[in-house]
Amino acid sequence: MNVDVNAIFQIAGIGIIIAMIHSVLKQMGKEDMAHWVTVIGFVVVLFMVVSLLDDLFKEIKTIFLFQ
Amino acid sequence: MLKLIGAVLVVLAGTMFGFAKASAYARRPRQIRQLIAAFQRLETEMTYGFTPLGEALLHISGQLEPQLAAMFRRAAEPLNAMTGVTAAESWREAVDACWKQTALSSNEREILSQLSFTLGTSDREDQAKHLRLAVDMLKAEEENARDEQRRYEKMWRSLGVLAGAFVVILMY
Amino acid sequence: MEIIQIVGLGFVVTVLTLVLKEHKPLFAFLLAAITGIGIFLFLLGKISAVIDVLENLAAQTNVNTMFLKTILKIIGIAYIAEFGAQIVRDSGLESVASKIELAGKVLIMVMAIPIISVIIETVVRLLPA
Amino acid sequence: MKPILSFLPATIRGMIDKLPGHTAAAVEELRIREARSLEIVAGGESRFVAPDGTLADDPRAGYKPTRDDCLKLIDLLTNHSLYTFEEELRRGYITVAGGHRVGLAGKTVLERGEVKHIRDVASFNIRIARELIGVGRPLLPAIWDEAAGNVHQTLIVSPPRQGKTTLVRDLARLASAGGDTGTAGMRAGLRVGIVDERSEIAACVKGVPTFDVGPRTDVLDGCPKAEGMMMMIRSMSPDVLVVDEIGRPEDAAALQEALHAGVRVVATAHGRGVEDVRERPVMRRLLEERMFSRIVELSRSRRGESRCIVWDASGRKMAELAQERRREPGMVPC
Repeated sequence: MNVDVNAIFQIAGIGIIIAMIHSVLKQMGKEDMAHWVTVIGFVVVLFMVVSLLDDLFKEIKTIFLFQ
Repeated sequence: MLKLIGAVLVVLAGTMFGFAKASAYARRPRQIRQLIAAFQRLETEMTYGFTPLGEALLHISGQLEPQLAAMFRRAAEPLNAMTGVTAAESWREAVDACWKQTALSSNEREILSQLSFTLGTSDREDQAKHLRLAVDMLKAEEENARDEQRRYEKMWRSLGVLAGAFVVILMY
Repeated sequence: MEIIQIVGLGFVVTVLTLVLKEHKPLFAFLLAAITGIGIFLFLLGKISAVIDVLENLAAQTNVNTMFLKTILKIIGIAYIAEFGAQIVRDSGLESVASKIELAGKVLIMVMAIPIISVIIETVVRLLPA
Repeated sequence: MKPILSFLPATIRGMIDKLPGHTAAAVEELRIREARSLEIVAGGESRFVAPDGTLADDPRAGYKPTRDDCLKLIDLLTNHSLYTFEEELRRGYITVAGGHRVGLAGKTVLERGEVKHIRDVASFNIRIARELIGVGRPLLPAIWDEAAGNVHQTLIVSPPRQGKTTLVRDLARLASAGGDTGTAGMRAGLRVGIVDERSEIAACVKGVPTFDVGPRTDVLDGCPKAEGMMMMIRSMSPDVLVVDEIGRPEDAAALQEALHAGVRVVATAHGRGVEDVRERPVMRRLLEERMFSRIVELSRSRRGESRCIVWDASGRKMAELAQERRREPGMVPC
């Protein structure tokens, strides 16, 4: 339970910070930079989600399908 | 606990980086302002004081920020020591050497090296004309720099904190 | 009282998602997804206990393990399909969600074929020829 | 030679550095002309300097200074501050530290019909100043006025490059120092005022003479002669005034003033001889009014020995001195 909560808050934090950086950069007229920051943050979060999803599916497989 | 200290350090580092970047934006207009004042004084020294270039540069360096003063001193030294270096060479060399320490951008550097070609090699009127031209160009740059300062100073400050927080979250 | 934890987590995530949705809908989606994954993982731990009990019962009553396996597989497929469909539905892709559900149903059918055939055979044998 | 090396651009300096020692010591003039051979005048003879530092008589063999050389040279000569030499550029020469005079020629820029300055300087004539201590000693008795306890009003006449300035400098030193100079009736030194319009006599750097001009000498550096003489008389009460190259009408008025104030003047003028000087209107008037009680004619023979003939105001020959020119390296401290 603990690990998951951590991951959730981590993703929320990253999301919020990325959003702030994005808005700051956008305000200063550096749209391209803002975009890159978003993309990087998204990739990081996606990586976390995917690895967690992988965990989930493996668990399901072992429990329901006896492998 | 150790993790917490590390996190605080990372955030602090990010914040300081941001503030350093922001202060560079604040320094640039100030240094351009000083350069303008310096050139205006140089013009006075040339047209009214008939001060030789080396001495004039040395005088002026006394009233500038350390980085700019170093540049002026460095340009003045070979001239006063009579090493056989021309004023243009000495000035360019000094600009090249000390430019990194100042907050000036390549535009100002271009103006400074343009000035080097005429520095000390013509009569008073011509010198004054070139110095005034340089001052005018620097004024335009100053306006530019102030605009950038307004825009980017705050940005870098918040960006530094945010980047620090980002790294902490990633590692936590 | 794990339910309280889960409900609390749900509330917190909802608030965070609402905050994020305004600026970065993408991150809001990922946040919801990871929350779902987390809760599901937690539940799996509980379910495995139930399944253990079922297995024991099956072993005691000498039921063919093939049936039990099939049934568990079907349950698994149902859960996964449900989970995926809900996450997709959350982000507003109703059509994809229904396709996932459809796929789940069809796959359950396919899984169930051996059992159905056994039942039909049994029924046919029971009927007077 | 040494002191002017620092004024030369690196290319030319390298060649001059390679000159044989005795030539280098005897160099009087260095003439640098853009795109024409580098000329050197040593011991009265003109030679060309080849790129490898050897001397040649053939003009084609000499090193030809480039435009860049000339620009660097003018930058170095003016201490990187051409704007401080505007007055000098108007007159066509500058005097650099050490009293060396550099004549300039090139494209002049006019303003309302007057020369404003020289723009593209293409010819340089660097005259090396020499300090010959004691060169005036044989001459001093001939111009000494025992009755007044002072020198006579003296005019030294000679063509250029015969050592007028060197001589007048030493005379100033001797008069100022006093003591045992071998001159009858000379007691303590005199107060000497030098009006050094071209900074050649005393070669002042920031107002302080770099040549030895004696302990009781005041120097007014860079000041126009006529005005300077008046200033000196009014402010410094000198016994002797030393000026270089007089000849303008206002100089005459100043000389008159000096005479009335009881100040003796030692002056120099360009000219082949006394007769030559008499041709010039201003000088003729001065001579006719007997402003000068001693006239010294300086000349140099081909062999390099110099001759002094001293006349009095009425044209009587008072003395004739000849001496081997003291140009051995040890005597050339500059």
